[in-house]
Order: sequence, then structure tokens, then C-alpha cells
Amino acid sequence: MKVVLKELVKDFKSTDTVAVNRINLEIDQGELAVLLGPSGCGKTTTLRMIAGLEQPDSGRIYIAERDITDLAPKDRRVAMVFQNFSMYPTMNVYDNIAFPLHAIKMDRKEIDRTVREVARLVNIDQLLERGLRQVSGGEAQRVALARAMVRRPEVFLMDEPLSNLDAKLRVQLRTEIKRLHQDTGTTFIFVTHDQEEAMTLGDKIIVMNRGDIQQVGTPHEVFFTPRNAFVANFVGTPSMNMLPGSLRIEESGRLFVVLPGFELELPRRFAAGLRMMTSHHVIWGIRPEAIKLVPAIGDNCVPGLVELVEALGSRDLMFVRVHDQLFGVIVDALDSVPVGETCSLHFDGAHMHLFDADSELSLLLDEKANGA
Amino acid sequence: MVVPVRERALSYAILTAMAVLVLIPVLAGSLTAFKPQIIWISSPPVWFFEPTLENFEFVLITRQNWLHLRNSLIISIGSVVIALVLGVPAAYGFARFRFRGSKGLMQWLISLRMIPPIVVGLPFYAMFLFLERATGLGLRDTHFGLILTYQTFLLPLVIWMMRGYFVELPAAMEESAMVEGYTRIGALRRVVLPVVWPGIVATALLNFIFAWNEFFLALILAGNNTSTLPMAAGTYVVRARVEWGNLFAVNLIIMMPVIVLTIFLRQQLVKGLTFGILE
Amino acid sequence: MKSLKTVLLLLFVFSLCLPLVSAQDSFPLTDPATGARPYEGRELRIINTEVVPILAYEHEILDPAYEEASGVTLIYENMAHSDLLPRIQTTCAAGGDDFDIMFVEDGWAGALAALGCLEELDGLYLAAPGDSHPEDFTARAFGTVAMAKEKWVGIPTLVAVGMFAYRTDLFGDPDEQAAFQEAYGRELTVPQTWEELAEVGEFFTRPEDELWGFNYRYGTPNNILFDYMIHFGFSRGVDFFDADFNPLFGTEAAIDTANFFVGQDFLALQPPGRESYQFGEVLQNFTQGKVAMYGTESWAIPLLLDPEASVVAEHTAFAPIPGWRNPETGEIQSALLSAGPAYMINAHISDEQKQLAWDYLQLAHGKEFARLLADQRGAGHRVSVLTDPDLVAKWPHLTANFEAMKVGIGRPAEPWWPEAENAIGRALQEIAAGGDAASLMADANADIVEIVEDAGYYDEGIAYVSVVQREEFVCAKMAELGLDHDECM
Amino acid sequence: MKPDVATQPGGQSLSRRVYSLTQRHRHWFFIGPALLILLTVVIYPIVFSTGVSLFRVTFASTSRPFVGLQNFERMLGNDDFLQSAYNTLYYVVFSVSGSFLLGFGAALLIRRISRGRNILRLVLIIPITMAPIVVGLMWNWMLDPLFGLINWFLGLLGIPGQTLLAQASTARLMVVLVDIWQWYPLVFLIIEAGMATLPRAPYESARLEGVSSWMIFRRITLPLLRPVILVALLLRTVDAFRTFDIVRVMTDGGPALTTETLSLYLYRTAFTFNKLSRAAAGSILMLLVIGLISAMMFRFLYKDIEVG
Repeated sequence: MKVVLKELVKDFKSTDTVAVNRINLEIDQGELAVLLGPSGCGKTTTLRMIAGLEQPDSGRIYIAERDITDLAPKDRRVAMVFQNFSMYPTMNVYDNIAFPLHAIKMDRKEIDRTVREVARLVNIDQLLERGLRQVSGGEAQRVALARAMVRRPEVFLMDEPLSNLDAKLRVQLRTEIKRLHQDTGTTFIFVTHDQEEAMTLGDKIIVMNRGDIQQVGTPHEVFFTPRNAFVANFVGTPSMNMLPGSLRIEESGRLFVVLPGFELELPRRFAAGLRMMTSHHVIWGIRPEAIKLVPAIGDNCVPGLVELVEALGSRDLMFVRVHDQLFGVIVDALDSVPVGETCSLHFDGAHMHLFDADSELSLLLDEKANGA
Repeated sequence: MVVPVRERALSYAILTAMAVLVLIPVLAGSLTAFKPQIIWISSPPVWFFEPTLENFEFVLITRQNWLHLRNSLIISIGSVVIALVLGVPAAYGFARFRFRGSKGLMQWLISLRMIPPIVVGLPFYAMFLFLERATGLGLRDTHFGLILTYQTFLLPLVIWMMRGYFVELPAAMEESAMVEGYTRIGALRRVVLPVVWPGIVATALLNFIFAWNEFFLALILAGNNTSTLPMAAGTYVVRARVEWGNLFAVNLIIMMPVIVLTIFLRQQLVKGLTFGILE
Repeated sequence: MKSLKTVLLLLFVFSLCLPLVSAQDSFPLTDPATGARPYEGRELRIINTEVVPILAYEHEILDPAYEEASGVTLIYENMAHSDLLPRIQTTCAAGGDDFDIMFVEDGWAGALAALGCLEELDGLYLAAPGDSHPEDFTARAFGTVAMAKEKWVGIPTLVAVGMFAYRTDLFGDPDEQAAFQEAYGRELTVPQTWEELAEVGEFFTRPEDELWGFNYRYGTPNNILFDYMIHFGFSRGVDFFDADFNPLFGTEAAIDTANFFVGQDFLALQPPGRESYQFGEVLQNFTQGKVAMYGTESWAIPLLLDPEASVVAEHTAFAPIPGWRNPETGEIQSALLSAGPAYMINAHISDEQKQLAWDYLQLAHGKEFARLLADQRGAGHRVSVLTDPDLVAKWPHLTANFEAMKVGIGRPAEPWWPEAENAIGRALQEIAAGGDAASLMADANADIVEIVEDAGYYDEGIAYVSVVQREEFVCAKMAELGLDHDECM
Repeated sequence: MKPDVATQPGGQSLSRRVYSLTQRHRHWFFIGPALLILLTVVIYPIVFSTGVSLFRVTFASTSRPFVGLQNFERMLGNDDFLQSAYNTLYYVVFSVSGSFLLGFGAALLIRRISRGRNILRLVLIIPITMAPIVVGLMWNWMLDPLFGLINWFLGLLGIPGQTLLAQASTARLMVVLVDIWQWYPLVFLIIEAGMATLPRAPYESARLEGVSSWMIFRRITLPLLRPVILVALLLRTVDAFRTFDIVRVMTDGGPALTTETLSLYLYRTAFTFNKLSRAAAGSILMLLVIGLISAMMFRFLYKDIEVG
């Protein structure tokens, strides 16, 4: 079902929850939306307000055009999977899954049928008689998934359900959640601080910071066209190289960014954004993947000294010092330069990002987009 | 962990010595409860004799201390139940909701344990009397009156201990149940209570001990209908002598329920002390 | 706004204090109850303590008979003696009616009377004199135990005066007599002075045979130590206060007394552990035959004469407690503390209930039952009992008891007296621990001045009621009630 | 999406508004009843005592003039009050440290044995299950100079009868020892339970690295147990401050006030000396001191434990 948040506010006064500042958000029917942000950004608070576990100070929440702001959690037809809780310790797997069904006074036979069906769906039908101590962490989290599914909720809420699992299990369960989403066609809202998880799972990513929504978009949009410096910095591993600089515009109309120690020419597509600038101060950025090693010095090329190389498998992450600035550069492992040697870096204008130093907004987008 | 033999032997030796120091007075005293009056006191002590139950018969039947036993049971159990009924939800509230002044309130609560009982006794009596005259509500010399008074030291401890248990549990446990179709109360009843049950048992036991052994408030407030076992013990210290055999008989009656409960609930008690007070 | 809050808070505090200051209604007289079983079905609540076995007798014999005859149910709240006072005072201060009759020690009556919770008995007596006979007590004992200043508030349940007991088997043994003669150059007699007692005591002190010369009560609580020290003090002419209400505990006589009482010479006559002995232990030492002489209180005598309770019951005799030979007159001065509890009626109960309580008290501690109690158990505190030829023949100690009762001196019945007693007791304890008697007693004396001052006595001109004044009060009271008292002629 | 009528701010149904209100104040729903009872049973006596302490209320007089802070002044200038305050401090220091060392020691030792651990533990905690008044009487009986087991035993060793409770030099120590006897099990229980929750890893690695037992204790056990230790100390301190039953039964404050505690002195002031206001003022003073001490201990405690 479609989920709509209107002007939602949560103050942190006298509570231990993180504030949410007047956010507006629409999540379409059947979408898998990921709330992404560092801890303390308000994403969990937002999710908990949707679940009814936190009372918003103002604003409304709608699910399928129904105002649920003042409904008790049990009446919202949502399901939730928690980060640090999976199974009721006093019940076995079967009773755990049946638990939500008892709340709606379903008859025993129907419960049994539903429990077994759902258990099969998440591959725990062999474990029904086991207790908390006899199942692994991953299995316990599947129990939580099953329990969430069993009532066929209109919206699935997931609060970092995978963060307590080990890496391999995390990947495995991630896939299953994706599959589950596809099979059920239900709206999923998934909270995580792991941008890789967000990228792989989400149809739509909502990046949050300090209680505000920074950007809403597809994984692709969020990665390639970050709306502001925060999103640019937060999304992507290793994170974007970012430097403070100032602009120089030649009479010819050519655009340069003056960085500490060197200067780079900017592509013309930034010209449109310059009109809204109040000063010449900018933040310039480029992703490590967009920096190329080139054999000789040319346009937009600078020499640098390799200080550290981390192997990532097929590729290497090199840390290259250029005029006192350390750049992360991702190169094919075969092209890697040994530590202590110099190399020449090429910054591809097509992959450069530019942000206003004051507002931190991207200069790439036009005025209208930024003003939204 | 492997403990070197010498270290282990030393541990046994010291602990056994301590156990002996605990047991000697308790056992020797309890033995007196089974002695006929003529050898209640004797020097050197008499260790072998034909045990008799006449002291128990005297205190329970002749002196009607079974009534005190009954009062003690009603008051202790009643006040522990009330303390739990009021204190467990409060502990949950303190554990789950942070609100203005919650931290200060918690600190205030434990400081209540420090109030010397003499501060409480007389005002309570005056209050009960005033209530009775103003509204006809009689609390003087009633079990309920004492149960109410005992809340001064039971309720804070219940809240403090139980809060520790609730803090240990992830809030997501009951939140999950709430999302799954239960009210908060329903979630507490069906999910949280079964988990903290050992904690409740331990809290109840510890508070039972405190209520059972309470002396001063009972002294001021208990009357003929409500006087408790520790007060009955005092009546065997008469001016001419202490009636040791009777006194130790009452002592045994006082000790027995607590010892038996402790044996049965030892695990929970230990658990309760870790969780509850630790946090 | 803030001041309003303050006023409200103050009002709240005042309202909380209200139960403490509830006024007391006056009590109208009632007609004498004469009809058959007029109290049928009623309840009488008595707060009591099992201080001494004699009182237990009351429960065994009297109470069933009373319940049978009256149809009244007696409800006892039996507490440890040490627990009684806080319970009674709390109830009293708040004006509670938890019990009808209460067991009140002479030292407590002053405070309780000032609070207005002791019913004055004059009216009840005049309406139904019955069996109570207040003139049947010695004036001293009655003034100490049954009256609070000029008011008659209680009927004594027992009167405790200092007594002296000794072993006739030891004093009458020719071998002992000869040995004593040889050692001390005089005849072995029952000591009349404390100096003589010290000699005889030394003679009989034979730890290897588990025998000691004398035993006396000490105890750790301060007031108890004082209680006994004052016996020695009185005989040396120590009094509580002089005519101008100055305490007399820093005098030379008081210091001498203190030195003697807690001195090692005196302690050495007594079995080990003497510093902590209270009633129970000294009684037990004597009844187990461990001591030759014993200083006790009158109520304990029946226990000494009970063959089941004492191995020396057959060999126990009584004499006046030793005194001090006045160096000027050569006369032996002997005076003792007189104390004891009385049954008193709670002023906060209904008139009907007061009448019922009075009716019971007349029976419980009237002349008739006193006779019965004396006959069966040898306890006596009424003149008619103590002087009855038949009873005296059966219980020879009654005569000595009577003599002691006539000269017994009561403690000041003032609310601040326990604190004063505490101050002297503390000084005595410190002297026992090796402190200097002269300075410690002087300090205690100064403390008492402060305590009395603090109570507002000197400023407000309230005077200490002396023993003589008490007797005058008793006589005035008897006259008021239209009674003749032997000692008031 | 166009909001329907029901979602307009003014159009909320009553039940929804009630729900919203209860959600905002839900903590009172849980805490309220207990707080209400505590306010009546605790605040009332304290307010009452404060009220009484400002007047001259005695058991011996029906006139009750307002005297302001005079009672406090008198109490603070009273030697006996100061002496009993000193004694109380003595109790707190020695009883708390004694019961702590004994309880801590027993807890350390019992973790080193396996067989018989349960039965030993049960025996060791017996004292805490006894009523303090009973404990006091029992030890009076043990210490009796005539028939007490201790003197009998000393007699076997050729030592003459001792009156440990009646001599100023020993009485206080004896009472403290009995108090320790009764209360070390509390420390024992808390510490032992705390130790059961300690992580194993630091011990194992320390053992492997050959660190001495003493260093393990000092560098690992003590720091890890710090919160538990503080809780045990706090509880013991609070209880030691109001020691009453045991002392009253054993020595009643004597000899010469060497064993008198504040609680006992205030009790005596009220009920024996008939000075209600003075006692009330004393209790308020005592409450203030204890409050101050516990607040200090709390500060330590809160540093260690995140209180949610």
C-alpha cells in the first residue's frame, strides 16, 4: 500500500528518540524503500512512527490513504522486524510464528496451516519445534521474518534486521528479503546505515541526516547524482574524495576549480548552477572509481606519490598524495602502482561533483531542482 | 577454569570455617528450642538430651503465637503482592520511558530505603487515626494498614530490582508483539512477563524476607489483630529472665519459611540480585 | 504566587499535625452499675506485658472467672516490656482508643498524664467505689505508682522495692561461722551496712567452688545502672533534688556512692559477667545457689521461694537492705527506690467503656484478688495483705516487704526524668570504665540542670515534687475521696 | 493524494485524540499508581516530621509553640546526639567494610570450588534470612557470661568469663561483629552473582600470558566488578546507617552510649525522653546526611552504569 508521511515532526524533548524535522515522503504501493543514513539521523524514529511505536509531535501518516497517525500499532496492519530482537525466548519457533495469529483469534487449524506455509516460505519448516537456544542467529531472524509475514501486512517495516548477523548470512538473507518482496508485492520500508545494503535492496533510497531527508531517488540517482555534499560523502565505499576550493571563470567562459596546490578545468555543465552561488567557494568531489592512472601529464592530470595500497580483490584501493591531499583511487589490481612510486592521476570531468561551500547543495542540478 | 589443588584446598578450608561460624550459633540456638525448660540454660552446655516439642506447643498454642504466624504470613504475602502489583508496572515504566525527571525519581526511590523507620511510625498512626475519624475508614490494627505501611520500604526495592530486569530485555520484544496485534498490556502479559518471571520470583522472595523480618513499624502500628512473629519473639524476653527455649522455638518458626523459600528459589534469588541490583 | 504556595504548604503541615492536638472532652460521671451482667457481650482491651510471672497468675485465675461472671471478653495485647512504651505513647499522643486499660510504669505516667490520656479515677471511684480501696496502699507506694502529681490515675499492679535475700544454709553453718570468726574477728551475721556486706561477701567469694558473695544488677542501658546505684545513694543521704530544685548528683556523698557501686572491690564479690547482669541473670545466679547474698526487688521474691524455680528455696531468708552507718549519729540509714506499674484507663475511650474498665480494675486489683494472689503466690503490695497475720505466717517475707514499702522513695514523675537518669547512668558507666568519679558526676549534674532548664522548669516555676510532697498529695487525695489513710493521721 | 475529511486537524475523532493523549503520557499510566502510594506513605511522614520539628511537640505537654529551627540547633549542640552520630559512623565504616571484605572473600573463594558449592552457599547465606531482632537475641545468648557458648569455649581454653557486651572497650566491636555476621551474605550474594556474569575471555588470555592471580584480581576482576561493588556498598551503607534492631536488643546503646546509633538515639529521644520534636529534627538531619552520602555514591554509580 502507498505510505505517505506529511509534515512529520518528532521532538527529542524529554525522550531518548532522535528528532525528525518535518519530513514529507511518499512510498508507492509495492515499492521497497530504504531509509539510509548514519546512526542518529532519525531513520529509525521515522520507521517507529509508521509502526505506531512513537507518537509524532505533529504531522500525519497515511497508509493506503487511511490516516493511521492516531491508531494503536496493532491496528495499523503493518509488520516489523527488529534489529536486536528476533524470537520470543519463552516460545518455540512454531509458537513464535503463530503468536500474531492468536491476536486475531484465528482458529487452530487455520493457524497451523498458515504457520507451516509461512515457515516453508522462509525455509525454517524443519525447525518448528525448536526453542531460541537451538536455532542460529540467521534462523532466528528468519523466524522474525515469518512472524512478520504471517498476518499478511500491508506494509513491512524492517529496522536494520541484518546488522547483527555475520557478513555471509547478511548477504544471503538480503537476497531472500529481495525475493520475498518480489513474491509478495507488498510495500517494504527498510532501515539501514549500510549503504551497500541499501543499494542492493532498494527500489528507492531515502537518505536521511539529522532528522531531514537529504535525497530521495533510485540507487543509481543517489550514487551518481547526489543532491548535496552529505549524500555524496555518505553513499559509496570508499567514499568520495572531496576538497574545498574556489572557482575561477575565464573570460572565454572556461571554468576552473582552484584546489590546494593545483587547478582543474570543469566541464561546462556546471555553468548553469553557478548562478545561484553567493561566493566562489565550492566543494569539489570525485569518486575513487572515476580517477584514472595515466602514463603522462596532460590536461586535468596531476602527479602524486603512492602512500598505501589496499587490496580489494580484483581491484586495489590506492592512497595517493597530491599536494598534501590524500586521494583514494580505485584501479584494476593489475594496474596498481607500488607504494613509494609516483604516478599521474587523471580527473575525468564527466564524473566531477561540485557543491556550494555554504549550502552544500550540488551545483550540477538546476535551480528548480535545488529549490525543491 | 583449572584451580590449583592447594588453592582449592585453602578455599575449602576458609569457607568451611565460615560455614561453621554461621552454623554454630544457629544450630546451638535451635537445639535449645527442643530442650526441656530445666536445661534451657546450663553451663557447661548440654548437648545430649531427649528432645521435646513442648516449647513449640507452648508458643504456638498456649501463647497463641500461631496467630502471630498467621498475621505475619498475611501481612508479608499481602505486602509483597501489593508491592509487586504496583511496583512491576512502575519498574517497567521507568525502564522503558524516559521523561522529564525520571532519573531523579529513580534516585529518590532508592533513597527511600534510607528513611529510618522511626520517622514513619508515629505519623502513620496519626494518619490512620485521622482518616478513621474523618472518613470512618479503619486502617488501625488491620492487615491492610500494615501492608500499606510496608510499601515504604518494599515498593522502592521492587521498582529498583524489577527495573533492572526490564532494562535487560530489548524493548523490541514487546514492541514486536504490539505491531503483531497486541495492546501494550497484552504484549506485557503474554511476552514480557513470562521472560521476567524468575526476576519477579527473586524480587518477591527478597522483599518477603524484609517484610517478614520487619520489626519497628509493626511495633508501633500493629495491634492485637495484627502483631507479627518478630514481636512475639520479644515477649519471651521477660524481666525476670529470657525464656530461651520458647524464644528459640519462635526463632525457628520465623526462620523456617525463609530458609525453605531460599532453598527452593536460590537460583532465582541469585539471578535476581545480579540483574536487579546490578543495573 | 510563591507565598501562596508557602501558605498552602504550611496549612497542609498543620492539618497533618491535627491528630496530635485533638482536644480532650471532659468525662461525665456514670451511675454505679449494679444489674446482673450489665456488660454482657462487651469487649475490654488491655495492653499488657508479661513482666513477671505473678502477672501471669492474673490470666490463669482471675480472667476466666471475670469473663465467666460478666460475659465480657478480655482481649489482651501482650507485648515485650521494652516495646510497650512506644506503642502506648504513640496511641496516646494521637488520641487513639486502641485499648481501654494500659500497663503503665511509674516513670511513664508523668508524660502520659501531661498529654491528657490518663483517665482520672476520682469520678469513677466516687460513682462506684467497689473493691478498689486506694487507702489500702502505703502512701509512698501509692504516690509513686498510682499518681501523676496530684492526680489519681492508676491502680498498682505491683510495687517493686529493693529487697535483700540471703542463704540461711551458709549463714547458719557452724563451720562457716567459725571460719568467719577466725578470719574477721567478729561473728558472722547478716550484714546491716554496706561495709559489713563487703566483708561477708569477700568471705563467701570462692570462685573455685562456683560460689560468690553477692550479686547485684548492673546492665548496659544507662538508666538501669542508675536505678540500682540510687539504693546506695539514698542510704548515704543522696537525694534527687534539694528544696530549690537543684540536682544533687555532684555532691561528695553521690561521688562516694558512685565509686563504691562501680568499684572493683564491690564487683569482685560478684560472679563473672556482673557488668551485664540484669534482672534475669542475678535472679538465676541466686536460684542456682551461686551466691550467698542477693539484692533484688520485691516482686521477685515468690520466684525465690518456689522450690521448682530455685535450688535454695528452702534456705532463703530476707532482711532489710544494708545501709550506711551515719558517722555522726551511728544510726544505720537505709532507703530504697520504690517503683512499679499500675493499670490505668485510657482517657480517649467512651464513657461506657471507661465504666467497664473501672469495673474490671476493681476486681483485678481490688482487695479480694490481692488476697488470693498473696495466698497462692506470696505476692503482696496492699497493706491489708502485707499485715494479715495468716498470710505473714505463710509468707514470712511480707513483713520486710511492708517495711521497705513504707520507706521506698519514688523517682521524680517528670517527663524529663528519664533523660536525667540517662545522664547519670552514662556517668556511672564511664566511671566503671575507669573514669574519674568526681568530674563525671559533676558533669552529669550539670547535664541535669541543662535538661531541666531545657524543659522550661526553672523559668516557668514548676517545682520538683519531693517524696514528702507526694505523701501530702496522697493524703489530700484520700481526704478528697473521703477516705481514711493510716499514714495520714 | 488528497487527504480525506477525517484527516483534517479539526476532524480527529475523540477516541483518536484520547489515544494520542494517553500515548504522550503513557509512562504515568505505569508509574502513577506506585508513585501515588509512595507519595502518601513516604512524603506524608516526612512532611509530618518536618512540621513537628518546627514546633515544640513533646509527649508531655499539650501546648505546642512554634520554635522555628530551635530543635535543630539543640540537636546539633547535644553531646549524646553527636556521640551517637560518631558511633553510627563507626558502624558504617566497620560494619560495611567488614561485611564487604568477608562477603567479597567468600564470593571469590566459592568460585574456586565445585563440589559442595551449593550447600556451602546455602549455609553461608543463612544469617541474612534471620530477623535482626532474632540475630541480636541469639548472640546475646552466645555471649552470655554465665552460660554462653563463647565463654564456655573460652573457659575450656582457661580464659575466665568475659562480659564483652558490658564493657565499653569491647561492646561496640561486638555489636559490629554481629552486624557483619548478619549482613556479609548480602555482599556475598551480590558479588557472587556479579562474578557469574563476568566475561571469560580476559581471564583466559591473562592466564595464558602468565599474569599472577593477584594482578588478575586487581587489573581484571576489580575493574569489571566495579558497578556491582558499588551497588553492594551503597546498599550496605544505607542499611548500616539505620542500624537499630540488633543494637537495641544487644546493648540498648550502652555501656555509656558507646553502642548507641542515631536510630536508637532518636527512638530514645522520642519515646523515652518524651521529646518528639527534637527526635523529628534529628531524623531530618539524619535524612539529610544520608541523602548527601548516597547522592555522592550515586554519582560514582552513574558514571559506571548507563541508566536508561
